[in-house]
Amino acid sequence: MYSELVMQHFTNPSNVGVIEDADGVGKIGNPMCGDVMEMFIKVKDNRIEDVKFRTFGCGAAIATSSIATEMIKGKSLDEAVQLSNKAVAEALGGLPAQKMHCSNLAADAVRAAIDDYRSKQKDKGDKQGKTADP
Amino acid sequence: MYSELVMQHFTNPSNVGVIEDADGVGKIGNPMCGDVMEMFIKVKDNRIEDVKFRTFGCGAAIATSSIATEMIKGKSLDEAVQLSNKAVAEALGGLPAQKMHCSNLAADAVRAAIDDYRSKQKDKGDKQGKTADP
Amino acid sequence: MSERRVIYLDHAATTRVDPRVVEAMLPYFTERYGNASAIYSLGREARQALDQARAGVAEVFNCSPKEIVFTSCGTESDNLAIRGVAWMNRERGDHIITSSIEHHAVSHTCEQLEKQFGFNVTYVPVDEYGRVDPGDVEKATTDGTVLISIMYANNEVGTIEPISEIGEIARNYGIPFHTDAVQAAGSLSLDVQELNVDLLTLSSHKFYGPKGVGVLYVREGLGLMPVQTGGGHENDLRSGTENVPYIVGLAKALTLVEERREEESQRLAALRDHLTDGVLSSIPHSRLMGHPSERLPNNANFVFEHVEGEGILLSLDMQGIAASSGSACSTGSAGPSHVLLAMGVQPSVAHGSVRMTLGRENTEEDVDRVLGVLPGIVERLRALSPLYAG
Amino acid sequence: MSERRVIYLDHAATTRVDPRVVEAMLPYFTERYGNASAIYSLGREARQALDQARAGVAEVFNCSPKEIVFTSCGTESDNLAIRGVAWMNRERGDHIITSSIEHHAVSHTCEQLEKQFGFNVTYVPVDEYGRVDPGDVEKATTDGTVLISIMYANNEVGTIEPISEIGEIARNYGIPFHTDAVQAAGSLSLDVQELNVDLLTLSSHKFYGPKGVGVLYVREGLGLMPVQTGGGHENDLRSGTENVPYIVGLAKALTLVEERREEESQRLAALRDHLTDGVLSSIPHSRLMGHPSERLPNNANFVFEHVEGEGILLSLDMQGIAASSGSACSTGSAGPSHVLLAMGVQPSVAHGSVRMTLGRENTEEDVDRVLGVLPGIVERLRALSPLYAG
Ligand SMILES: Cc1ncc(COP(=O)(O)O)c(C=O)c1O
Ligand SMILES: Cc1ncc(COP(=O)(O)O)c(C=O)c1O
Repeated sequence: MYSELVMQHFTNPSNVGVIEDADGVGKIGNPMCGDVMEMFIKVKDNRIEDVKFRTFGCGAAIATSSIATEMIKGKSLDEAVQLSNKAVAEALGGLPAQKMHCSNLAADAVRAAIDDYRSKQKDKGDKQGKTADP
Repeated sequence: MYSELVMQHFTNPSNVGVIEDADGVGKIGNPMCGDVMEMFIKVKDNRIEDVKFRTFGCGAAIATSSIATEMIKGKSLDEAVQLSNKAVAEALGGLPAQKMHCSNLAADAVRAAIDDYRSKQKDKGDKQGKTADP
Repeated sequence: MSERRVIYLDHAATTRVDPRVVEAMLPYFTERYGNASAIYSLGREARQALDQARAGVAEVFNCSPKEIVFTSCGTESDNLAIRGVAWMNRERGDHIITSSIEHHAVSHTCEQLEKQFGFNVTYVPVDEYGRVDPGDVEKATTDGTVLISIMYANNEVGTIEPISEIGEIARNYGIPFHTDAVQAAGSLSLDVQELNVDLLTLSSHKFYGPKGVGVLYVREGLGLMPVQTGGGHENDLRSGTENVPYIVGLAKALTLVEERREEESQRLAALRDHLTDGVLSSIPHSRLMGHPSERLPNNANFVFEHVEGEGILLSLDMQGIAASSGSACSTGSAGPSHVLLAMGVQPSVAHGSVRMTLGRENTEEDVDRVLGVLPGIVERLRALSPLYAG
Repeated sequence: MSERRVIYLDHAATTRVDPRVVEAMLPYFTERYGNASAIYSLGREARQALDQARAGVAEVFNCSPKEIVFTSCGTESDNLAIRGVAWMNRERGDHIITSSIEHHAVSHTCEQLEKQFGFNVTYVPVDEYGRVDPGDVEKATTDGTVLISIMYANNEVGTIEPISEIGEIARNYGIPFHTDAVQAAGSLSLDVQELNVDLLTLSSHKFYGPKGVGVLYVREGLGLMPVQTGGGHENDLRSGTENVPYIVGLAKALTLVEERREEESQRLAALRDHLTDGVLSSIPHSRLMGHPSERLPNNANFVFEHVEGEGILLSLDMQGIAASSGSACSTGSAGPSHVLLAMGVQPSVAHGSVRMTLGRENTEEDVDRVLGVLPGIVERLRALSPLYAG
């Protein structure tokens, strides 16, 4: 069913955990449907300096979360925000068809975390009378 | 499917053939349905002195014809006319269910032959001003 | 992965074919391969084998061989029972009663009758243990009810339903009663007279027979419209050249499990209790699903809160342990089990269900190995889970 | 009866399973016995086996694996094709076109749709050789025609139908086209692109695979309503736990016959011609039924006037020769073959039909033995027959 790479990420996921003082947090899914993903990012110079995740979901959900964190770590926000669910699945060597739409949400979580960071920056900027990164 | 006795009668049927100067001839069935039976009898002193048959039909049709001729040979007409299709099937050790009604016509043929004999006698009697056996 | 023997704990999904069953089937592939409808000796041999198999199954069911219809699987038997009775009685009524925890072979067939053929279906509820209340079935009956179908034992949580009582109600109202007994074979009595059923479904691969052959018991006199039409096989109820090897295999397998049914059920129940006690005592926030006592001897179904079942299964598989999460159907739907939801379990909790169903080859050692690895697996996945407060 | 080898001449009824097929199936009973829907390695192994089998069949059909649906037999494939398309399109139309010489799996299914579900069916006639005229099919089309189903080769008389031409007509009118190709496997090309078919039925036991497994090819995009509902297997078109051993066996058997199809067809046609010439020249009042050239290489069907077929079969059986009389179905109906009647044969003559279908193990010696005994058998039965002037 799952590729070897999916199983590796499921068994030994990278970047598991919580960043207590995260600059952005993305949370998507809902437990009724069976998949919940939390993505925490630290941003420095518009780059993702650190990222961690927690996932409730099937093997694919855990593996996509794990590889997505690897794919964005060190990337600029502009690059990271363009990560697509499709690219994540491809990086894993593909996912079973029935897993494609329900458990392949990591890129969405990344985007949510970046959005969260940006809107916080905007809030800060607004408060400080400065604009956040455009 | 068929009992051994059926197969014996099919393989070596008794009393096959035609009696050219038969006293009674019974013919039943029709080739459209797949079973035609001809029964020829010679009668003496109200007994069936000789009997022969010809049958177009399945194994059961041939076997029932054969055993029916054995069962009536030497019997009085009154006895023979009472032969039933059921008794014929029983004498063969039973027949497959789907063969019971379509291929189990020998007793009917016997009755037809006896009827033929009796109506001929009646004709003769009428012509001679005598009654046939009552 | 190490080369040790796999611990197979998914006997409700399917079973290993008994080697004695394989042996019984083998001659019918290459030696006695005749078509059972044929008149020559190869055909008659095949017919005899079918007759014997039919008689063997009838003995276990305590019914007449004429009342046995061989099909291609449990799903087909369920379909034939439900669609066959429904279509036959369209003029008389359009109402069917079933439960909310049936296998999809029953529930999806009822749904098709609703959506495509204008029937009305009542899905009677179950309690928190998955039990149907016979009173609810009685209340649901109407003048137009043409069929009641309630399963004998549930495939996910193992709960046993009060079939004999429901059967009595059905009989009082003159309504045909079908039970899906697929999970009961080998564990519970299949005496159709005691059970008060008119139709009963079995599937061979759940009792150490091959996949792809089933039985439907049809009480004499009950009218069914065939759902697979053709050459008129199986008393005109199920056309298609008879699968002689598998029918022989089904009968052999059924006879074999029936012989050791009571002893084996006791043995499995003891093993199952050992498993349940071990899991519940060593893993926090775990619960047993299904009825505490009225359940199949080989079924244990747990939920582990805050984790998803699939991750547990994958982790168990890596340890050479085969278990399942709810029904082993291939819908690929990600929704939680309709059975657990019907029992009132929260969807988020239902996602964490793991079913372990024991069988003939399982030993206490197997259970101990599961108990050795399962707590660690759940712990690791909980550490990954945003729902777990720790 | 002597102990010599049975001469099996009923390959159209069923075939001996190829020992290589048995070997391919065996591991899936006791070793790789997993449920193909399961996530653990035993389940994945089973899934892989199914995928491979599907790919193998798709290669023979020249189609995509997604278009292959495994079923429990030829009858089920025919039922799914016909009922599935008919139900799916009830709103669009209620007319079906088929021929008057179809197997009962097709004809009785059409009749049920007529009698129980309000469809109208046109049964196009055949000529004296059993051939359908594509022009008749075209004439029968209406705006409400939702399906055309014409068999590829007839099971009784072996006549091959002009499928590709009928398929072209169907395509021009936008009507789905099904063909029952059960008798064609191993003899004719099964390339669904060349054949212009949208649905194609096969049954494994006609080509040295096991009884009880079939295939339906379903062209991508064609809508079907499932006729067996449940867990959603086979792309939701055919629910029921997959019969892994048999599906593996079917694919193996199909690959094996396909490999030797042309050579073997030539060999069988030569044998068949030897048989036909021998019979017609040595037995008076005998005739070959079916098309003289457009027929399956292994089929010979004779009528012997003034005798009934069964007697000939019983007599042949006593000589260790297995043959059949028309269709090997188990209806137990005594009526003469609907195929011969449709070809205009007199009922009384049709009763005398004997079908001999050759196969892989038959040799010229076998044919000579038949030619040695058959004239005597016919003669003896004619002497018993009141219809024979002799
Ligand atoms: C032409 C044809 N169609 C369909 C079938 C039915 O196949 P099965 O016996 O596998 O159901 C047969 C053989 O029985 C056949 O010859
Ligand atoms: C309760 C129940 N009913 C029906 C079925 C269907 O049986 P089959 O897979 O043989 O079609 C199953 C198992 O899959 C089952 O557990």
